[in-house]
Amino acid sequence: MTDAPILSASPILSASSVTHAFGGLIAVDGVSISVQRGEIFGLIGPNGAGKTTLFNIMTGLIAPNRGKLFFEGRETTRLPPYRIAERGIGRTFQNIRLFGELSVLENVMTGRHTRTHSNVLSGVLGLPAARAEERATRQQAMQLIDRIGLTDRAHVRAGSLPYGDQRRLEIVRALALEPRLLLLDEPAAGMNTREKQALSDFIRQVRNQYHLTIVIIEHHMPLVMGLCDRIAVMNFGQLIAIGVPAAVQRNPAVIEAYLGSRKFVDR
Amino acid sequence: MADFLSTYGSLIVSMILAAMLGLSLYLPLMSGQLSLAGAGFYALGGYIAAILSTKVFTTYSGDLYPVSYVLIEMIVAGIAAGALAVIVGILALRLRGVYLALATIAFVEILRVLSLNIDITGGAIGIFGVPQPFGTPIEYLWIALPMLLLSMLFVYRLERVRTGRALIAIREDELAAESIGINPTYHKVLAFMLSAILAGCVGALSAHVLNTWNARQGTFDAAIGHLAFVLVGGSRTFAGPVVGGLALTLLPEALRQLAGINGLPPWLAQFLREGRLILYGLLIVLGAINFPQGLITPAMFKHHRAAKDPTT
Amino acid sequence: MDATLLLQQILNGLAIGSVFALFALGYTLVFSILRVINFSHAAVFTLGAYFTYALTGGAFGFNGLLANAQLPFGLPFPVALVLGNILAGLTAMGIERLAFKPLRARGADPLLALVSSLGVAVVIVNLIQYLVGAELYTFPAETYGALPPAVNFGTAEHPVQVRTTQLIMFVVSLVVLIALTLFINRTKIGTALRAVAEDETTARLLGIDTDKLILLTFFLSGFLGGIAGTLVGASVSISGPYFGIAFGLKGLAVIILGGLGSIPGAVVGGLAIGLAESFVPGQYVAYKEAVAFAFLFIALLIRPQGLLGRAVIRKV
Amino acid sequence: MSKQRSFVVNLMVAVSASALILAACSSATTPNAAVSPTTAPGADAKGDAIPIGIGVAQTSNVALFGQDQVAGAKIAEKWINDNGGINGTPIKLVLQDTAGDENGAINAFQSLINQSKVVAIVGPTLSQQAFAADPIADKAKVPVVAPSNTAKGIPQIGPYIQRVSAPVNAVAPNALKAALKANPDIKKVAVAYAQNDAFSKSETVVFQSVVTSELKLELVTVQTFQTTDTDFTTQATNLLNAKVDLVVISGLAADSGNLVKQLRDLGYKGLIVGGNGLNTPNLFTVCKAQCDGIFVAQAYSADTDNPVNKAFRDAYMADQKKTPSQFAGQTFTGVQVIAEALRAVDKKSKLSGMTLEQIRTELNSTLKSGMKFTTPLGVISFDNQGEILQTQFYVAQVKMDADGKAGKFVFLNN
Repeated sequence: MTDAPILSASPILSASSVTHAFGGLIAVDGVSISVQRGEIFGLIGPNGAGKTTLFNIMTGLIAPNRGKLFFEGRETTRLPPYRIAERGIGRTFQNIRLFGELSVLENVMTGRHTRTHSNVLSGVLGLPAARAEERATRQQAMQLIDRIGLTDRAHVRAGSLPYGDQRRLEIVRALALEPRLLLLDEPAAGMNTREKQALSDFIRQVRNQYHLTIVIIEHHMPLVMGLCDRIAVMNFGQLIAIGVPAAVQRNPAVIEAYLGSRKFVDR
Repeated sequence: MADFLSTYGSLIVSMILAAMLGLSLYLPLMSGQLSLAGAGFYALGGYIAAILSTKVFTTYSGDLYPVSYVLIEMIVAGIAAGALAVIVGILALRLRGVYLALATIAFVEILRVLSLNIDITGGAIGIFGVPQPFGTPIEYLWIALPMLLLSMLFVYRLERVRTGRALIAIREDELAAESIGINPTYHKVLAFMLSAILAGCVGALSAHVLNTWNARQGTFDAAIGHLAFVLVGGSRTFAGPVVGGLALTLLPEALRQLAGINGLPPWLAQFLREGRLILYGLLIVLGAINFPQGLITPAMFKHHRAAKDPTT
Repeated sequence: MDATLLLQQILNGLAIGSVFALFALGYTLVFSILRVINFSHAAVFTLGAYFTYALTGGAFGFNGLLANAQLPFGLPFPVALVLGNILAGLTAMGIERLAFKPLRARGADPLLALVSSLGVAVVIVNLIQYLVGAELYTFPAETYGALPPAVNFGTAEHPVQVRTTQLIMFVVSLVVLIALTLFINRTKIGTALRAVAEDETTARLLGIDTDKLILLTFFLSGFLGGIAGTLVGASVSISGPYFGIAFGLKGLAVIILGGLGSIPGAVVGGLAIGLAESFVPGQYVAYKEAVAFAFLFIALLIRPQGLLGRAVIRKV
Repeated sequence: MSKQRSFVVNLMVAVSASALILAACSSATTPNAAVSPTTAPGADAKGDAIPIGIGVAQTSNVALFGQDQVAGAKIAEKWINDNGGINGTPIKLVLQDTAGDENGAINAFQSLINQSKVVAIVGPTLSQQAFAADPIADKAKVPVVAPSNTAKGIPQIGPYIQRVSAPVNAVAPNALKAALKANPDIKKVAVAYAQNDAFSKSETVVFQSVVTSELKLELVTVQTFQTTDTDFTTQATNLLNAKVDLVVISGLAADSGNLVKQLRDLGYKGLIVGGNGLNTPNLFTVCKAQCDGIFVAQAYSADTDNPVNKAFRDAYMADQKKTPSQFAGQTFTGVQVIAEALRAVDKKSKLSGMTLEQIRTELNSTLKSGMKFTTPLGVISFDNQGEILQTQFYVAQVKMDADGKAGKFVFLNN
């Protein structure tokens, strides 16, 4: 049921022995992962396993205490988040982080920041190049908004959208920067089964259409198992298993981690 | 009418200058940065204009100081303030929230003490005899009004283009903005610099309007006043600081005029005359409480915008 | 000579620094609970001094509505100090009700509290001026009884003179600081106060009446600010309605330097700025005003959360 | 809060704001509705009072002086009207608060000039304000008599500006000479001044040059402070460590008084000379018994022996229960010279027959004509630039009662 992943020899993203501690608490402990170009890669584990911290390290929001990160073969370890985004990594957040006071359209247009170049003066003065760029940006953003069916709400404040729409909008905003790697942090949280299915389809679609690589943190097992090509499992900051879904599901360490923490809730 | 203009010319001009100072504080606030450094750049601009016009541009024909010189002073002041802002901004904009506000206050105080101590700024007396480009105060509107309109237009446009959206994105959620590729430091410094340029230009013009310039112009009090313009007027749309600046400058003078109305009971007239600042303070409190969003909110414009926008 | 000068400067710095600390504590208490800066604190500082002056039986001047007013009795200074500043504390409670609570109730931007409390400060300062004029008021010479004007901590050849009022300032500040620390660390209300400062929502869930605690905080803040004002007023003089304004600004520097919301930070910050100012060499005394702020600016660049503030972890 | 309500409320605010503005405009025209700009106020059939503007700081942190100035002006108004006004027509003071800032001064002056149509203005309180507001009056050809602007350059602002406040270089040196007379052994001198006060800054320059150039004394240290300061331990310690025989202080009453108090507390035994800012009984409430012995150069003495000063002093004492200060005396003088010059103008040609512009111009040229006025400051006149020509200056020494509750300036013969 999954599309064949477009695997290439070199990984698009690799982390080697990445470690990060908050005070005394080791949130990510010597994690090494390679994500292949084109795959949908699941990252699962009980709450507090360090998944989001790993995302934050990958996107530069947190600097790792140890270890290195590479994106498309170039090191990104100490780059600030905006540089990493410029390189082509987009992300969403566990607790939605939209620009609440901006409209839906403006949110997505802002997502195209790295793909546009007009400066403050040419923009304010409305020079022809800046105008053309602004028009193109608007068009491209509207196309993305079309995809999630929010066309008629393009001018609504993003903060006033219902929860599910906000989740989708956040994905679309990340897509607007034309990433080659998209990191989704619990995109299906708070959605019902039907919505989850639709989201799953949507993720697969955009992967195929834009030739994306996607890393997804998700708790909902059926979604993860159905969507992902490979899955990595984290517990207490460490990577305890990695492999195709079926193999991971049978891994005793994984079962132990979920049962032990009693947090394996099928949401 | 002529009578009205000659009485209130200075007031009207100072209201417009205040509106621009409100806008100047609004610019960094667009990116979520509460900076009170504007008062310092305002002071700097004033000193530059006062020094240039009394010591450098001293040869001109005719009674009036050429308007073109004033414009040159404003450009010099804007450039100097902008350059200083980049340096201060890179240092200070790593700070957030109240810490930033207080660090910028520290900057304002340091500038003030400096201006009291160095010779070129004239110490406590300051610089006086700043030449006049116009015969009457109201004529300053020839410069001040276009300047206000241009800066309003600038901010209006800014809010609708790439750079402005990036600023607002930083205000709304800095982390999310960073993770879609917006460089927060660059944009914060940019907004800080634009704010300083505006404040510097306003300072340069103010030195002429006030005829004199001294260390009491750019102070903590002034900075807090500018903040009040923005918060009372509304901090979510550029119209807020403009209205706030106009209204809060007018208010004490309007109260002064109320005292002059014939037929008031003497105690009331006396209260309005000597206690008008009590009322002023009270109105600020009530304004803040009753209009937590400020007098002007984006919602007030949204009706029109939604109705007019063809893409809807 | 050098040793005595050093000792002299340390003593000077500690005396004024302890008042800075006392005053800044009032700011920081409110900040720790509400996360807002109370701009009317400097006005309460002034008000405390005026209240105490009136209670000692001091007469007012010839300007203002209450020209020549004088209470028919005069309390001894220590009693007036306590009573007058209880009044200052009550005023601060009133300010909370007028300028802070309505904003909280509406969930307004915390910055707005800056403006509303600023408005209150304008009202208080101008009300004082309207009622009792802009004159200077000085506590009578016999305020401290028959104490000598200064005490020598050095030798006859190498005097280290400290004014008695400075010592009193230091001692009273110290006593109040210790009392406050005990109150916060050892009493049930103190614990609740810390709980609210830590996390208001949780504290509310635990059944703590945050509203009452906020009032109490304002009372303490006003009381401390008022005491600071009175001590300075008694040491020098109450120089009119704008008496507290310079302190207001410096107090901000103190709390930022110490770390916002940190009680030990306010004390350390106060003493640090007091000492820093007293060590400004004679030829640079013109720049003394800038010392606190230069200090602050540099300190913030090195340690953005202040000396004793907790690092703000960016929540992702 | 619903959007609708906020809109309605905003609208209400907008309406009430415009109401305020309207009120402002209407009041701008009502009081003088009958008087067109070209008709003199005295020209009305009923012989309306002649308006003289008083634009001083009634609020803000300089109100201490402004209040005293208002008191002096009000006594002058009564005194002049009791003595027949302007040949039968009374004068009327119009007060406008300048507050302590430049904008306030400008607004107050505009209001006095255009709205109250005053014939002349006495004010503002601070020199910095004068630099902002005086050019406006000068341009409108309204005479200004500055009661307390002593900084350099004030009369030079324009032909319509004069002052009754003697510039610092005229007053300051006398006190130093008196101190030297009291103790001829003085060798080492220290100077302290309020750095943020225009007057003190000008004055200290004069003091310092007199100390070094004229008196050939050693200037050991210069200390600065702010008028808003209350704690002077640093300065006092520095002054003590400099081991000087004389400390010269330029500042305002509050800060200087505090400095004196702290200096004396810490054991300073030498002489103290105070600048003109110390020339007010307000000083006594600050340093009390420790004020004793300070030399202060004065442009006004309450003991000046002439009937005008006697009338002024008696009225002031009855009103305020203390001896008048220089601020009150100079403001009284400001109003008085305007009134007397008006009388002179009126004698030449009736004021009622002149336009307001003519009255203002005539008044100004009469003031500058060298006409002599016998005032509380002694006999004074103005030079053609508007600078005061004052014949008498005074040096007083502060004499406090033993309990420090009351004190006075005892004038020395020099």
